[in-house]
Amino acid sequence: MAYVAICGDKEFKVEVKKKGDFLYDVAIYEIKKDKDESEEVLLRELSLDVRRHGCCTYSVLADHRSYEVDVEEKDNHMYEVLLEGEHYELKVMDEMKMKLERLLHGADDIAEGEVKTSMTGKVTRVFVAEGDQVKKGQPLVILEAMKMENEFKAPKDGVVKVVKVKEGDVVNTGAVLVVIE
Amino acid sequence: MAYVAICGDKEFKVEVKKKGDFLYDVAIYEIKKDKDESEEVLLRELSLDVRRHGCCTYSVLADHRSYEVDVEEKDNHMYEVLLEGEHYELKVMDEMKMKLERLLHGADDIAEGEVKTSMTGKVTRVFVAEGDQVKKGQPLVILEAMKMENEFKAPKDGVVKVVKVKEGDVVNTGAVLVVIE
Amino acid sequence: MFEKVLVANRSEIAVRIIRACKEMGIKTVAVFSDVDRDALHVRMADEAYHIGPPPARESYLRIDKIIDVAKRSGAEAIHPGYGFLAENAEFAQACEDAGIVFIGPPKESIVAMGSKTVARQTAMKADVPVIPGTLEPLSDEEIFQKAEEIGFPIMLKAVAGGGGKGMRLVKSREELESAVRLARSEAKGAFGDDSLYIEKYIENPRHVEMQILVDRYGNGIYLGERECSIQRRHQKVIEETPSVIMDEELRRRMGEAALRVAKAAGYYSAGTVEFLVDKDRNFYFLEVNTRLQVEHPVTEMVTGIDIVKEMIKIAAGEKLSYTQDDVKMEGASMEFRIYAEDPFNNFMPAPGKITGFRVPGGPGIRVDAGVYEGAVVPMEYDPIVAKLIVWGKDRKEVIERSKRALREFVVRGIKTTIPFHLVVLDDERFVSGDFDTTFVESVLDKLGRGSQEGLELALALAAIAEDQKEYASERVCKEGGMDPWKFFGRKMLMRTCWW
Amino acid sequence: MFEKVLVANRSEIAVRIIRACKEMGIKTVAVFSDVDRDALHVRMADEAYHIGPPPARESYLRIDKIIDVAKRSGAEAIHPGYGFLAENAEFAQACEDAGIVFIGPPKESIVAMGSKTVARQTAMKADVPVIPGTLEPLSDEEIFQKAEEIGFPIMLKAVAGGGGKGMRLVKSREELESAVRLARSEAKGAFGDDSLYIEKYIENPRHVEMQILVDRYGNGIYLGERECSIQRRHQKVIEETPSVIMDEELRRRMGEAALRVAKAAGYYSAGTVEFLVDKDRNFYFLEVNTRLQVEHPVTEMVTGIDIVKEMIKIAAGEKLSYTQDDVKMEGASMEFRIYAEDPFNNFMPAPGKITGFRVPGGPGIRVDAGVYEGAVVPMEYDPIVAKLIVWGKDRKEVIERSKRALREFVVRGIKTTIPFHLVVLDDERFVSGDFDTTFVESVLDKLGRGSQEGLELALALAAIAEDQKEYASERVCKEGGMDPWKFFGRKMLMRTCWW
Repeated sequence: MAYVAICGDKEFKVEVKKKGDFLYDVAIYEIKKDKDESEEVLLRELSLDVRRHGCCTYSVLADHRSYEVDVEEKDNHMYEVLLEGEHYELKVMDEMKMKLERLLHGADDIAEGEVKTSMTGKVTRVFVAEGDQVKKGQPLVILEAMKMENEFKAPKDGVVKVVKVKEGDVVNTGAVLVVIE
Repeated sequence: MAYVAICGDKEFKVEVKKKGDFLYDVAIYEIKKDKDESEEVLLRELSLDVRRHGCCTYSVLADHRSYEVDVEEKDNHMYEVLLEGEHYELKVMDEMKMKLERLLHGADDIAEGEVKTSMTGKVTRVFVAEGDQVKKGQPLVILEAMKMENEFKAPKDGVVKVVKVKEGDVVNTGAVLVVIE
Repeated sequence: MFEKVLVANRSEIAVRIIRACKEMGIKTVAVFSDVDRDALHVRMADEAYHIGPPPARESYLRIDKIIDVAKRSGAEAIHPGYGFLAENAEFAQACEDAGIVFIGPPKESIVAMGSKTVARQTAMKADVPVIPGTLEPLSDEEIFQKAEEIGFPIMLKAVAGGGGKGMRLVKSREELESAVRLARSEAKGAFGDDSLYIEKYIENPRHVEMQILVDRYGNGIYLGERECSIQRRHQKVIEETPSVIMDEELRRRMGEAALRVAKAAGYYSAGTVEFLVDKDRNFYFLEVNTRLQVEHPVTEMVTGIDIVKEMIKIAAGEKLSYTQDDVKMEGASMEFRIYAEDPFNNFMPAPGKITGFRVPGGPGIRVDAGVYEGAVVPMEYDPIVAKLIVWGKDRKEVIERSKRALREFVVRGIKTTIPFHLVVLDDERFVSGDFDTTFVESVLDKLGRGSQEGLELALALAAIAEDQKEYASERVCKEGGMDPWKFFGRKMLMRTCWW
Repeated sequence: MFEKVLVANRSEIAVRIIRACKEMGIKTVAVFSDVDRDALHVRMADEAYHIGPPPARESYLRIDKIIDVAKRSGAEAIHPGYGFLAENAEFAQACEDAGIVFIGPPKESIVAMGSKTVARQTAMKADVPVIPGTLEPLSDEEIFQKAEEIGFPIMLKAVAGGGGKGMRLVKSREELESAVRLARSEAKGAFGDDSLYIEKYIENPRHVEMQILVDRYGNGIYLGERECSIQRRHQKVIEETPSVIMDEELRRRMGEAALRVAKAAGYYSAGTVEFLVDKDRNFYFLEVNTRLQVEHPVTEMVTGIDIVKEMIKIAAGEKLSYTQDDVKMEGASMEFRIYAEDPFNNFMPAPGKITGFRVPGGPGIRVDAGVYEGAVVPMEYDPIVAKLIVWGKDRKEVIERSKRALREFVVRGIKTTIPFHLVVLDDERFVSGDFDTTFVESVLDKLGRGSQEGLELALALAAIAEDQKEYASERVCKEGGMDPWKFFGRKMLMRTCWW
């Protein structure tokens, strides 16, 4: 099977072939996009002996190199990988599904006016209401977690289209707080 | 529900009432058997707040006393309980089922001539064959595990009825090695 | 000695105190809020009492409830840990009123040292130098005015503060208004008191503190220094002893200065006197922490003295069993605070469920954890989930060992500061000892996302995990059977056969 | 220094050596048999090579395969750990022939000290007293004859032995024939050599050993003693330092005697000289262990010297970086061997899957484990799964801390010796230091099955677990749905709705 993997701003293709009970052949390509062109550059071919311990810990031998890797699916297709103190977050999806998803949702669904929270926390202050005029840098919402308060500010001048939270709400990482147009 | 629990040579009755999501009322009786009489002596009544962590670890509050207890079902109805370095092995069964089981199998199915292994190991020597005359204390089988060898001897004089293992076999704790009549 | 002690705290420090009590044959009583029924300190204590809703001010800061639990459980003494009620004189008074021993300093010392202004006056009287700045709590207007007088950069500090809460570096006039608002709000939330004062910001200082133990009979010893210059947002992240800038002579002078301050304040119990040390190794009194410190273990590692046990013995009226001559510092030690914070995202709080937890072992390793595999880290409290403390025969061995241990340390499910510590340990300046309290900011841009080899392996394994999931899922759809993978990965239960 | 080292061992000692190498910046190569693909040492090493089927003689004892892996992987040196090939001169020779450094003593010393008879002659030449007995390997007939001469009780010992394997106490003539057969068989299995000798059994002796480090240039130091009198079937179970019978003067005399033996044998590397000490504190040379010992950590805890690293440095040709004056013993330490054995069933081997594994933490605790939660302990090798090593400022603190730590230590799925250690720690004679190598036998009958309170709680919880299972199972039968408990408890999958 071929999988598309996204890590940070880079995209990869990973071909996985199961060769035996614990054996996998893997080929990793980086997908380099240049305007409308896209090129697959082979990074590495690996022959892996993979043993899974419990839900999420893998002992891997790659040509006698030994690795202990923790791989957990935190959200659908979103993987967190830990490896000797290193930490990676990856989105991995079957190539076909990824194409389908992109057809349905568009290539990248970044809505510029959405102010999202980068932390899980409790809303302690909301400074704006729908329809308010705001200036770039103006405080919109304060979130609190673990005794730290964080101010979320307007990313640009505009009008508040939606305020999705109220004081006392608990929000998770990635949730939209305010939309500005 | 009422359960019968056997620990060592003692027998208990444990009544379990679920009172809420995490709350149980438990009454423990020791069943004292004297000839054909049997008497239930109340040992303790407990009101427990029980939280299960993972498969087998329980945090228990009993009238503000706090305990961390590991309870694992090692075999059907056979429980291993660990508690601050203490260790218990219990057989626990629904009262009705226990009665049924005893009807089917008899009260205690100890076959005196069965030589059972008290360890998991590999059979390295078998000294007897079916039909052999053996004397009490005569070596029958040697098992090896973890570099220790253990000799299993005849518990009484008799004739070897069955030899259930051969050299090279791996046997688990409790398996019958030889039957002597 | 006490037969039963209530521990008025949670997480790793509550566990630390419970362990000390167990070793002394003392029964322990834990308290917990709604979100802490499953916390490790509850599991480990002999008794545990519920004291209210998650917000600290409705549970762990509720003096009345804690005193009530002490009475009901028959605890003769209360250890407050750090944070929460540890430096609250009102609490010490309430204990006294209830006939319960407060395991800490006398309330008069808490009051005196708790007000940094009084502490500074005390230090000056004890002939110990202090940093230029104002001493009194100030109104907003006074802050604006004084800041102009002293000149930027200045530090805003909470009068009741500690641990970086309510503390803000202000580099220019423009930042001041917003900084004051946030600092007051944080101070209010953390300590119930929004009073602020300001002082001159000394650039590139080193933060060095002296651990002391003083009994009720005036016998005092210092247990050497801790260097706490590796800070982020004025929150310590790595502490070590000995400090690379220290020698026997300076240690003796600072240790004796610390004991002078303690004596002037009528102090007993364990305590810490904080100093800033400038490039010329002049030291300035900063404040006294009238409590057990988060970083006390590094001192325990090099002196072999169990500070928590000594603190309990002092509270029980025992005489100090060590003299200054008994105190020997052997080797070196560092502490790494494992915070539930995301180092790749500006150290945002990262509460949540710990799905994997494997601690390092072997020589020179100590782990003081407040969590376990399966524990949920609530968002209501401090982000500290564990401390890794490492001992080695010298600083070099400590660094090598720490890298090894941090690579062994797996915390899955929440983000932690483990990758950050590894970046610090790889930095030349840290290894050579050439750093100050601004070090962390300068190293943040090195926080990469690992190696090429690691990335490739991560890609391969994530794809294999996805493949195993897909394969299992296919089987379910075909065979209508059970999906063993369904239990792994929270959201998979929602998956349909179509997808 | 080496760039890559092969570790020719498994379990906790392989992990220990890998950790030392990581801290020294040395890459590590692990080897594993069929049943060890999932072992911890394989997970932790930088590289890992399969070397054959489970029986040690087909894998971990296969010199040719191990040398081959060293060559293929480019390892410049091999650390043999303890057991297996650690004291095999043929292996040291094979390393030399292949141009690979053997991390241990010179092969001539292994040969000399490996034969206990030669070792005893060497000790006598070095003016160190030995125990009465025969020296040569004996035939069955000779054993029967000599036993009569010396008089029962006698000890049967394997010439190539160590660690209690092939060792038997024989109290009377009647037991002798069976004991000889079993001892020869065990010796053959463990060492490939069934030679036995006998010696007079000294009653109630204390087993005290001296750790030494000697470099290739004749510089040697002793790191103090270890008391190893807590033994079962001549297998050590608890070791400690310092020994309660020791004083500075006796330590110096035994340490110097140990170094004299080493010098007479042309020894270098880490090594241990074992002595028996009688009631009058006379000491008798027993043997030299020309390897790293299982119990080396207690010495590391009190001296702060990393013996494994020093051993590697000596092998790499470095000069000893310590003099005798640098060696200071601070505090006290004990090691508890956690064996996969059933203490309630005559310490029968208990291999199997470890379903739960939670290690203790906090001050003074070191855990050297060779397993993890989910690991399978195979039945082919030594039963040691982990070692708990505890440090305290004195023996009293060590005992209190050890109890606390052993109660925190949870190993579920297999039986272990943890409950046994707790019984020992509760024994008056152990606490007072009044014990000898016969202590364990005298304490075995105290191995109860816990307290009344514990039993009641166990009954309640097992019944609740059964209740939760029943409840879940009922739901399945009624609703035909999924049973979440099905995944817990191995045999439950076989359960039908009828039952």
